[in-house]
Amino acid sequence: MLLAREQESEPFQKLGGQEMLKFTRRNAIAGLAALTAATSFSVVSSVADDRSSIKIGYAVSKSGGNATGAGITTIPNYELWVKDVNAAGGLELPDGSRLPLEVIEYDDRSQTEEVVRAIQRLGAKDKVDFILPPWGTGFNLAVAPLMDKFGYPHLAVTAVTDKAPEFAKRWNKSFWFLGGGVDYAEALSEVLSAAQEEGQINNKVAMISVADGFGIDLVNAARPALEDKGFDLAYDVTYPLGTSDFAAIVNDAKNSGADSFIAFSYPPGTFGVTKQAQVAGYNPKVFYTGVGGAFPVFKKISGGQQEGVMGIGGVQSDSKAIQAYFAHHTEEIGNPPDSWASAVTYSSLQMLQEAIRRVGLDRDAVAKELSTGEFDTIMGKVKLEDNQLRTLWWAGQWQGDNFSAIAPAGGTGTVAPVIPKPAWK
Amino acid sequence: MTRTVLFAIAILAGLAILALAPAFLGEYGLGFMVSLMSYVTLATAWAMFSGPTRYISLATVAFFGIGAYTVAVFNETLPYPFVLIVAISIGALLATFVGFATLRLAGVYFVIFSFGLAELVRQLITWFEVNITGTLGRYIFLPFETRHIYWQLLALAAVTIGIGFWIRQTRLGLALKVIGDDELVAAHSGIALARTKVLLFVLSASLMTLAGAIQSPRWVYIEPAIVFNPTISFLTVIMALLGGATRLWGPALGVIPLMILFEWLSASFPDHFSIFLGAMFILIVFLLPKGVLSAVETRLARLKREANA
Amino acid sequence: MLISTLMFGLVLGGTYALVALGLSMQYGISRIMNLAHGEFMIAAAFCAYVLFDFAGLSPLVTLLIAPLIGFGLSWLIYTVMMHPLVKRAANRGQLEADSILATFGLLFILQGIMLVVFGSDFTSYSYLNIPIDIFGVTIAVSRVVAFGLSLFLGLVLYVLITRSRWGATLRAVALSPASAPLVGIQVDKVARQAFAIGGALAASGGVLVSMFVTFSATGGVVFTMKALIVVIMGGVGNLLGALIAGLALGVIETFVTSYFDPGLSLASTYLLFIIVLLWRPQGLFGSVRS
Amino acid sequence: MTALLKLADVSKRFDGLVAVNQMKFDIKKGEIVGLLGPNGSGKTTLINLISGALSPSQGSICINGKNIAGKRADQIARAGVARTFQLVRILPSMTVLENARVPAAFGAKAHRGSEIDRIALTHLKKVGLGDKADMMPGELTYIDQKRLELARALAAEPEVLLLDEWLAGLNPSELQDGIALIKELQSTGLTILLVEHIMEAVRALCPRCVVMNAGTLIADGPTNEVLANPDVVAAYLGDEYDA
Repeated sequence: MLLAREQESEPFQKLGGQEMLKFTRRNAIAGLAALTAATSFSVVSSVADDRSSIKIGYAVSKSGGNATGAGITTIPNYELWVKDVNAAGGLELPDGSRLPLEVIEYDDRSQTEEVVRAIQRLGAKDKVDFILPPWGTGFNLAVAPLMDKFGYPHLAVTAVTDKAPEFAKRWNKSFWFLGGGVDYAEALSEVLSAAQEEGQINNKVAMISVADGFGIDLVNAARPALEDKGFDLAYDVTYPLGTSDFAAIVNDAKNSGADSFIAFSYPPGTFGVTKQAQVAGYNPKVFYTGVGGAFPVFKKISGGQQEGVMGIGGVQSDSKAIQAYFAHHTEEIGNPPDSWASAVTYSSLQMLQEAIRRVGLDRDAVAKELSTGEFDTIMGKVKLEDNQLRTLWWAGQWQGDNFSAIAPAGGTGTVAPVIPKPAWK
Repeated sequence: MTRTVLFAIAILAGLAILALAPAFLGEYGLGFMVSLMSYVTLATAWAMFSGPTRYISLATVAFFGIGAYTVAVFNETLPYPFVLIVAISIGALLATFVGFATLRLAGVYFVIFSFGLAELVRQLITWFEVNITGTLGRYIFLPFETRHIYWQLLALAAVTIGIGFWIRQTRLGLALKVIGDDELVAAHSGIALARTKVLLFVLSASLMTLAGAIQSPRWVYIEPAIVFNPTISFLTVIMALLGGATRLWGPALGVIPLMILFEWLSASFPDHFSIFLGAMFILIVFLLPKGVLSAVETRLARLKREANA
Repeated sequence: MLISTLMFGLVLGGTYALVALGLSMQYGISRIMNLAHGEFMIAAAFCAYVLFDFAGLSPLVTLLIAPLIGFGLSWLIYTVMMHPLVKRAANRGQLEADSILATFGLLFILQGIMLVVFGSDFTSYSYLNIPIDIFGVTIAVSRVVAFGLSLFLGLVLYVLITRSRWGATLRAVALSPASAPLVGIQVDKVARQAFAIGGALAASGGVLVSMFVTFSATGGVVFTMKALIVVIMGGVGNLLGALIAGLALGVIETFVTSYFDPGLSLASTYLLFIIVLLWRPQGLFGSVRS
Repeated sequence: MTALLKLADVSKRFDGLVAVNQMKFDIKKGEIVGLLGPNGSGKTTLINLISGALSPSQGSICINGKNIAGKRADQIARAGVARTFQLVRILPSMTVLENARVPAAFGAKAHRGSEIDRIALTHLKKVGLGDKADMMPGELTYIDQKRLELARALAAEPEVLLLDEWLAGLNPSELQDGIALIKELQSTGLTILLVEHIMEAVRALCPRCVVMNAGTLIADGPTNEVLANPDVVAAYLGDEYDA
């Protein structure tokens, strides 16, 4: 069995980069697919003639612990996209004809085994045309081997992992949209370092992180990144998922003398820390939060004092397309999207839609197109690098009503950070 | 004698058919069977201890999770069979501790204790990973296809039911039955309560640990929040109780209808799963307090009596 | 440092005590282990949120309404669901098992309904999130209010139960449901009252907690767990015990956070709980029944 | 002849309340002794101490010279002590035969295989339940349930049998049957300690009695003498007045 594993892993160690995208470890099959890709146009259009819809399937956490995350970022965007496509008469195929989307959805109940089975069901029983990914890093990884096996392009949007390059090679039809912890941590340390050079902040940082894969990935990346830039970690603790009281933690952070406060947190922690900081009159010059800081509800939670709060993600707030998307989302779903993964999710769907318009329903061809093509999305022009979205915004800040991107510095659509953050009233 | 032989042949034939399932079931059907076998193992193992002793344990996921997590930690450094052995050892060690707790706790105290234990294990593993190893979230890349996992789980389920059957033939089984009826009488009849309960709990927990270990390669990515999902404990309890926790085949028979029901619910009513699940619980408590098997037997017995009268 | 840690701990502990009072009533006197306790709290929290956000109603006003609804609803649930189980149960063990399973079902139903109605978003709002200085320690007014109210409710109930005639019937039922009828107590009525009061307490706890905690439709189990730990540590049915255990738990968690490692704060809770369970199953302060 | 069961200085305290106070007496092999005393005098507590349901706060309890004080109930059962319960305790989910098989399998001798069934059936026959072996105990009459409990105690093949008000609640004719049954057991050489309120039975069965009051031994001797003892009379009368 061990031997088998070695054999399996060998090809993708030898092959790298672009080469990898064309040839897979199932060389024969891929070769065949490449051959048929050229002729797929006619094949698909003939198929399209006797079909009345395009079947899209997905399994997301509608109940259980992950329901909250999925309910904010993933589900509304799937629903919005399906609505938009069907309102336009359906998904456009290369021959200009349109077919409406038919959706099959399952609740994975926040259990990995269920999400794995749901993908098997979608792929083997329902035989849907495309499968949209589940929510969460762990769940996307759990379904990745199956998506690969069934030959579905896997648009892993809500997965933050530093191993994305490795995974993109391992499963060559998988696409990783949200970067890894290192990206966010390094971008943040750039922002802080720039501010320190300007003399805006001292070299001390107070950092807290939530004890799960996400928090640990980020904090492990942030420690060396910050120390590299000469920062001193005056306070650095990890708190368990489920912590509801941050009085002691914020108090200790306040006493650390750091000008910068970083929380690699999840929404309950983000909200709790913000409220506690306000109560404690804790006014660091930089106040950075993790997931939840970019949620629209954050304005309400901070009592309208979100100005200057930094966080993970961010959008190009002056972009017309983003503004239109926010308005559209608010209108159709009832509340605005979050300013991190929501826009990315919707963009990934736009890419899928466009890829199908260009090459049809052949999944290998779509995967190839996703991998090599350039797409117009609400995030602007997007082209994947090594099956990963790299033109992301890594950090944002509330400026006025928008959570605007501030990193990478000088990147498209980013604004200059405001430091120090205005004090809480 | 011939009946026993026939029975054995029927069991072997059934096993053979199940073992051939990958040949005629598609990927989806096989995935379903993986879950089914996993829950048959969990529910049967759960009932092995909880059926006779009436201790409702919510620690199932503590062992299941330990199994999965052990594989995640060691899958790259140890050969697979050794990983399984390590998993069982850790599971059995923890089970010994829990087993001794049963000597002091009963009723709702044990229920809460077992639930708290699963949470404690999760918190401690998280803390350990964060502070000592600095990696939270581990990967399992074992070259198993669905069918490999299915075969392993089928074997485990068969072994579990086999152990359940064997226990019923032995003094241990008799001892358990007595403990279930009346602990005081059991003690005064010469049955060592502590040893019997701990032994059984360790046995049952080891099987649960193995189930988690075998199933884990399906998930690729493992972190404590994923493998210590309390829903698994709850579902195990409800499945075992539906079928009847005091019968050998009860738990297995409880798993099948519920799995099918859940499958249907999550497909047909993805937004209302919780509500249906809750309603199921209440219905079982009110209508089938002793499980389906027992209800059917009572009904049959009544029909027979009426026919005789 | 010490004084602030102690204050933070006490205030947090006040929340825990508040969460636990209702369950202590329900389990201690009605003998129903209500696993849907946390869902009741979340429902009340949503109630407070909706009224505050859309009608501008202060949660402190909701605090007058929600317990009434909680009382009525729990009354109904006891009558429809629990009473048949109580009547059917041959012994305490069976009632415990049945009530655990039934309220477990209730948990999922309530959670499912809230998911459908409110969705799965994290919900939070700011009310009385203003600082107040006590002994030089800055604390949110909302938390102080919750702390004060849990003390108040806990003590009032304690006095009522230990000093009043009505309280004596409650204790009689808690001590010996079998012999209480012999002295003319309607066990069923008393148990229903206690269950309903527990529901009212859960609702008031939910409203208060909603002012400073981020909650979601699926988050009830966290409250239930904390409540269970406090109830069992304090001694089943012992309201004063629950109050003290709640405060103690808060202080311990905060001390672990400040002086040891925040990563172990929850683990320390469970560890303490398991030790107490094994060492003194009747709770630190004894139960009314022992 | 040495004592089979020897109690020395046995006491049991519950949170300061002394339930059994320095009890001391011997029972010889083959003897049948009545344990008397008013309600609440500590008789059942003493039975619980001997059988291991409770462990004594101090003192020693020896079987054949081996101290069993503080041992677990199952160890004491295997050491040769069997008991019945004041309120009948049968195993409801098992047949009459299975009930009797339990101590045969787990008692002092720990029989194996078919031997278990043989022993169980022998003792069922001895108490007159031979033809009811396949019934469920719930279907038995009260006296038969009592018989079953006795058969279960006997199937352990004990050295000492502790009977806790085994004759209570029987009607006059059942009582005569019961007395005859115990007499028969005694004739096989079994040692019996009998807690009983029915004086008729005590006089008929026990040549010797031990009397307790408020946890303390107040008399030990031939039954007739003991029952005439003024202390014993006072204890019982006091009990009557209280009741």
